[in-house]
Amino acid sequence: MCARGMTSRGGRLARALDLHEYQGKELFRRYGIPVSDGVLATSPAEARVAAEELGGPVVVKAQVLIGGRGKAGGIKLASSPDEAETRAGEILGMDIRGHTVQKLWIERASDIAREYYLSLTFDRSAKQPLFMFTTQGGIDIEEVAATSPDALVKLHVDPLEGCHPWHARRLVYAAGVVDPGEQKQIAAIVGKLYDAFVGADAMLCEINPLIVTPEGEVRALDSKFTVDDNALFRHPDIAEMRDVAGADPLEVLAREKGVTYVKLDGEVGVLGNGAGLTMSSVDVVTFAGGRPANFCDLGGGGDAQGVVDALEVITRDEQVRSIFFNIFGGITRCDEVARGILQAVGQMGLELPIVVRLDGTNADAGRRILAEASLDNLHPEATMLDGARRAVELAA
Amino acid sequence: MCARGMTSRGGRLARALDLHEYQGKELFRRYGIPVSDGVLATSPAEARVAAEELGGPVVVKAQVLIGGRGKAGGIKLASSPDEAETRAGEILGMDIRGHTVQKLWIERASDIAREYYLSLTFDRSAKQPLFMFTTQGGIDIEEVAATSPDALVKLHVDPLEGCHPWHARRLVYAAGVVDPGEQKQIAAIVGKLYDAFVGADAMLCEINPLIVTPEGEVRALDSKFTVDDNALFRHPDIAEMRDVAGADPLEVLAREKGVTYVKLDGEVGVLGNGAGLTMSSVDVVTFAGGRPANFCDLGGGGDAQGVVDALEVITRDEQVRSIFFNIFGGITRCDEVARGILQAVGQMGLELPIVVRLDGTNADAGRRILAEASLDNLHPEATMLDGARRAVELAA
Amino acid sequence: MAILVDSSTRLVVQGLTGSEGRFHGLRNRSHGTDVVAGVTPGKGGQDVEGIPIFDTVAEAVSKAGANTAMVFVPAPFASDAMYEAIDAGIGTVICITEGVPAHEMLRIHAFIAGRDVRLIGPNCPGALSPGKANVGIIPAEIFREGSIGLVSRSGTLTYQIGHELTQLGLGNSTIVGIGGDPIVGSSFIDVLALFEADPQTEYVVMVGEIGGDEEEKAAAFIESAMTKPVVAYIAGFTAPPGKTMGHAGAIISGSAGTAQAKKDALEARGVRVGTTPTETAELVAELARG
Amino acid sequence: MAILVDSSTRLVVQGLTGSEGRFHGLRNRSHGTDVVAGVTPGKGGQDVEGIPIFDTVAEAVSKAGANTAMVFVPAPFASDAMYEAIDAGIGTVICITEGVPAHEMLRIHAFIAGRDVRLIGPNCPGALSPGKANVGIIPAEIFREGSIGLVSRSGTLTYQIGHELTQLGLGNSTIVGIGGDPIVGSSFIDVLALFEADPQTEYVVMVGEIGGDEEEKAAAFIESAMTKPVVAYIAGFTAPPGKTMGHAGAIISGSAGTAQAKKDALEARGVRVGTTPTETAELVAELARG
Repeated sequence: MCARGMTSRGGRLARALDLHEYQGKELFRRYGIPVSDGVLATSPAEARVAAEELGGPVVVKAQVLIGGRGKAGGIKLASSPDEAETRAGEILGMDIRGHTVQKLWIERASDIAREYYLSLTFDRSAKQPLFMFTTQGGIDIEEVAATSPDALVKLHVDPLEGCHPWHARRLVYAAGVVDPGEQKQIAAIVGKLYDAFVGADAMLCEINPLIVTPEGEVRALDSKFTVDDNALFRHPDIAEMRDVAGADPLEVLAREKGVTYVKLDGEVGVLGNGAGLTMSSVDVVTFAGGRPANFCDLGGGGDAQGVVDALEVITRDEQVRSIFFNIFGGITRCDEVARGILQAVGQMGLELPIVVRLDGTNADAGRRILAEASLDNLHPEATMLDGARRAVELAA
Repeated sequence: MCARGMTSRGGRLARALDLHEYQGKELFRRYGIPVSDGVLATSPAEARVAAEELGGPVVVKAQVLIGGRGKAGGIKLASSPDEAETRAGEILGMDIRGHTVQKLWIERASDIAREYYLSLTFDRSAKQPLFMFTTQGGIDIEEVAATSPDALVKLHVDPLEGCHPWHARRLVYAAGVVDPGEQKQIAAIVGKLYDAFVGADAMLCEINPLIVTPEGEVRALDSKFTVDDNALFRHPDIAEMRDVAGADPLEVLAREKGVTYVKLDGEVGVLGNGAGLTMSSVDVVTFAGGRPANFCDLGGGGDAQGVVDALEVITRDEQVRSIFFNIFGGITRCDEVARGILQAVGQMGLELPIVVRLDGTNADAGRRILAEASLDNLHPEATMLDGARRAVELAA
Repeated sequence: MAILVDSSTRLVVQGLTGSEGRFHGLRNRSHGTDVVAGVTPGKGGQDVEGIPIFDTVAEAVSKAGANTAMVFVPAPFASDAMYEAIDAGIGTVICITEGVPAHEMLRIHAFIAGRDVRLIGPNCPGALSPGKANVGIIPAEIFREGSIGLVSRSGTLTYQIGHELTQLGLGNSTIVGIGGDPIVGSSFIDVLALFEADPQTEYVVMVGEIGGDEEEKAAAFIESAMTKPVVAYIAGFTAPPGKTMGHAGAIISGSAGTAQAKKDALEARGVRVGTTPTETAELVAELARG
Repeated sequence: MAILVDSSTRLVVQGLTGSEGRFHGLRNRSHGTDVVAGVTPGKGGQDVEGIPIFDTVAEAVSKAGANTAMVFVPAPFASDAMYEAIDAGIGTVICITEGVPAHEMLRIHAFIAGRDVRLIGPNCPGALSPGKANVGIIPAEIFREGSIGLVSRSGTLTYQIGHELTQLGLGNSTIVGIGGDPIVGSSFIDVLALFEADPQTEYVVMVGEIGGDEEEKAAAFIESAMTKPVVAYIAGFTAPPGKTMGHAGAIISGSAGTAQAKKDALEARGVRVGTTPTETAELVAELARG
C-alpha cells in the first residue's frame, strides 16, 4: 500500500494521477520544456526498432510508477539496436519494488556535464505553489535537503501574481548558476514549468535531473508529473494516460466500480464510509490484534449497489477471512447499506463472517433489516470497537 | 482639440489608440464575439463590390473616430449594390464634426428586435475594470445613466480574480434579460469581452448596440475599442491599425518626431517640458489674454534635436505669431534646450519672436548660451508668468 | 455563542433546487437553521417549500439578508459559486461540494486573504452548532449541545467521535469539518482560534489524519495561543509509511506526515492524543470531569 | 520626520547600471540618500561608484539592508521589477519608469491591497524630503526644507510650484509625484493621509490636472479627515471640454473631469484653489504668514 493513497480528502481518499516518465515528458514537450527524443516500446523487438529510428546510443528506461528504477537496474545504456533489444529483454517483466515493468522508454542518450534539480509542487501549508531548485541534482533530493539545506533554493509563487521572470532569476542566482547561457535556459524552463503546472492542474512537476550537456544545452532528463484527479474533467487527454495495465487488478476493478480500495496484507476485510472513519477502522482492527486485508471506502453515497460492488472487490482477495462493516450514516443511509449486504450475500453466496456496525441515519431500520434476515454469517455489533474485536476473532 | 488627448500621464500626455468600428469588430471576431459580416471600402466602386459580395441589403457606415455618425448622416441603409455605391459616394468625403470620411464599412444589414448596451472599461478610482450593461441600448448611454440609473447595471471585476460566469449572470439578471437564450449568449459575450479587454490591453471595449435579432441571435452591431498605447509593444498587429491618414497632419508629423502635440486655435505657440507644466503654460497664456496655438510637450528628455523637431512642428501652423518656451529642467537640461533653440533658429531661419523661460537643471548655462547668441527674436524671461505675458504681447 | 453558525445565521443555499441541495437545505432548516434563500440561476422567483429562490447571491443578500452561504453546486461550478458568494459580501462560505480542483482553491485562498470572509471546505461536512444551526450534512440528531468544540479533517469520523462523546453524556458547542482536500479555506489553526475566543467552548477535540503537517502546526499554535485544553485524535496509525507527494512533499512539510509523528508533535506540546475514537472520547470525559 | 523617504531610507536602485538609473541614482546619493545597493541581473558582484550591485532584490535586502526600492528599468520589465521588490519585502517602492501597461498596474494594485507596501508611480518623478533623502528625478537643488507637503500628479509642474514656494521663502517637508497614469500605486488620498500624520508637515499643496475624479475624491477626504490646511492647483483650465474615456468614463467618475469642476469641488469643501502656479504659491504664503 502506498500511503499517498491513504491521505483522506474529507469525504474520500485523495487521488492524484501519477504519470509515467514518458507521459510527463510528452506534457513537458507540449509546454516547451526541452526533452530528449524517445520512443515507447513494449517488447525487445520494438526496442530495437526504436533504437534504430533514434540512431546512436540510447537509454532503455523502465516505465514504472515507483522511484529507484536506476538502482534496481531498470535503466540501462545501449550503444546499438542489438544491445537495446538485449537490455529491453532484461528489463521487461522485471519487478521493481512491486511494480512489473511492462513499458520501456527508449531515449537518445545524453552526454551530461552537470545535473540540476527543479520541481514545482503544492505547499499545502503555505497554500502556494513552491519551486525548489538546486545545482546538486541527479541524486536523492531529500538527501540534499538534509545535508546541504542551503544548496536547495525554495521559492513560493503567489497564485494570483503568477510566475514572473524574477522568480526564475531568484532561483538561478540563489542556487549559484553562473553560466549566462544556462541561466537563460533555466529561467525559460522555470516559466514553462509553471505554465505546465497550472495548465495541466498538476500537484507535482519534478525534473531530476535537469541536465546541462557538454555543449551547454539544458534538458529535462527525467519527469515526475502528478495531476489532480479533481481536475481531470477538463483534461480528458491526461485522464486517458492513466496506466490501468500497470496497476493492481483489484484496485482497477474497484475504480471501475467507483469504490475506493487499497489492498493491504491481512485477513480482516475493512469497509467503512468516509476515508477518515475507514482509516480509523483499519487502525482499530490492528489495535484489536488483527491484520486488515484492505482499506475500502464506500464513499459519501453508499447505496445498496455500492455495497454489493465493494463486497465484490473485497472478497476477490482470497486472504480475507472476515469482514468488518463500519458505517456511520450521514448522507449514507444505514437501511440502504443493510439492503446492500443482504443483496450481496444472496447474489454472491457469501459465507464469510461479516460483522456489521451501523450508526447514524436510519440505523434502527438497518439493524432491523439485518435482524429479520437472521443469516448465520451476519454478526451485528453495537460499537466500532466491539465490531473490530469481533471481526478479528472471526478471522482467527 | 480632444480633451482626452490632454489628460496628462505625469511625464507625458495619456495616449490611447482609438480603433475604427471595423477594426474593433475584427478584434471582437478574434475573441469570438459575434459580429455581422462586412467589407471595408474606400470608394463607391468598392462599396458596390462589397455589397455584391455580401448579398442582400447592406449598411454603409462611415469609419470616423468620432461619435454621432448616425445623426450626421454617416450611416445609411442600401438595399442593392447600386444603392450602396450611391450612398458610399454621398458619405465618402463627408465632414463629421471635423473628421473627413475616408473609409466605409459595408456590412450585411441586421434586423433588430432589441438593442442592449454592454461595455467594459477602466474605473480609475476603483482601479478595477468595470462592466456596464443595460437593456436600454442603442441610444446615448449617458442619457440612460442620467434618466434611469437603475437600468444601468455596473459591476467591477477584481483583476486578480478575473471574470467568472457569475459576473455575467449578475449582469443579465440584474438588467432583467428574461429570455434564457439571450441570457446564455450575452453571458458568453461578457466573458469574451473580458478576454478581449485583457488580451488586447484595452482601456475601453464598448458595444452599443448589442442587438437581438428577431430570431433571437445576439450580435455586436457597433464597436468602440480603445487600446493602451503603453501596451502596444506587445500588440504590433494592433499598433498597425493606427489610422494615420485620418489624423491631423501636424499631429502625425509630431508623432513621427516623437513630440506630443495637440493643435489649438490661437496664435501663441506653447512649448513646455512635461504635460502638467505645458498644460499650465497654456492656461497662463490664456489668463494673460492670449490664445494658445497649440499644446506641445517636449517630454522628459528634451535634447537639442527634440527642441528642433518640436519647433518644426509648431511653426508649420501658419497661425502662430509668437512662441512661449517654458522649461523647468529636471531630467531635461536647460543648456541642451538652449542649444536646440539656436540650432532650430539657424537651420529653419526662424524669425518669429520666441520667449524663453529657463529654470532648473543647468538653467544658468542655458541662459548664458542664449544671451551670448544675442538674437533679436529671442526674449528671455525670468518667470513663467512674465514669459506668458510677453509671448501674448508679441503675438498681438 | 458557538462559532461560525448560530442563531444569527441567515443561510443562502447555492444549489438549493438540486436534489442534494434540497435534501440537506431542508434538513438544515428542520434543525432550526434560518434558511432565508436559495440561489439557482434561471430559477429566480420560484421557491423550495417556501424558501425563495434567487438568480444571484447578490439578490439573496439584498432581498433576503443572507449572511452565510452553503455551496452545493457541482464541482466544475463550485469555485464560481464561492467567488460569487464572497463578492456578494457573504461573511461565512461553507462549501460542501467535493472534487473542486486544487488549483482553483489555491487561487480562491489567495483571493480571500485579507478579505473579511471565512471559507470552510470544500469537500467538508459543514458546521453544526447543536441547538442553534446546522449548515451542511452533519447528522444533527447524534449530537447534543455542550461545551466541547470539535474540529476535524474528516466527515464520518467526526460523527463517530461526536457520537462517542454523546454516549458519555458530553455535548458540543460547534462541530466543524474543515475538509481534507490539499487546499481548504480554513485550517485547524483558524478554527482553533475561533474556539479559543468562544465563551461557550471549554474544551476542544481536534481530529486529524496522516499526511501533511497541519496537525504539527496546530500543535505549535495550541501551545502558544490556546488556554483551553485540547485533546486530539489522529487516524491512520497503522498505515504503512510511504510518500505523500513525491520527495518534494516531505521536504516541504519537514514532517514524515505519519500518525505517530503527529501524535509525538502534539504530545510534546502537552496535547493528549487518543489512539482510537473511544479512547479519545474518554480522555475528553476525564478532562470534563475535572 | 517627512514622509515616504527620509534619513532611514536605505535605497536599492533597480536598474542602477543603466545610464538613467546610474545618473539619477548617483544624483540621489549626492543629495544624501543612503543608496545601499543596485540590482541588475547578471551584474551581481560589480559596483557603481562603490554601490554594490546584486542580481536580485532579495539579495539587496538580505545583504545590504535595503528597505526602499527605486525602479528604473524599461517599461516592459517594470512590473516584474515591482513584483520582485514587493515580494522581497521592500516597504516603499517608487517606480519612475514611464510607459507601464495599465493592465499590469491594475493587477499590481490589486496584488498590493492588504500587503504592507507602499507603491508610488509608475511614471512619476519620485519623492524628495529636502535635507533628508531624494528618491527619483526631482531636482533637489530648487527645494528647501520646510513644513509644506507637496503632492502632485505632474512632474515639471511640481518643480514649478516648488520653485515658486522657494522664491517666497517657503520650504517643503516632502514633495511627492504620484504619477499621472490611469492606474498608479498611491492616490492623492493615500499621500494626503501620510502628510496629515506627519509632524513636520503643517500645510499641504495638492497639484492636480484635468481628467478623472481623484481631485474630487481628495476634496471629500480633506474635508472629512484632514486638520491641516490644503491649497490646490489644477492644470488645464483652458482645455476645451471633451471626452476622457468615451461615454463610459464620464459615467463612472460621475464628474466632468474639467479643471473648473475640480476647483468647484475643492472650494465647496473649503480648499483654496489657485488658477496659476504663482497664485497658488501666494495662497500658501498667506496661510503660512497666518
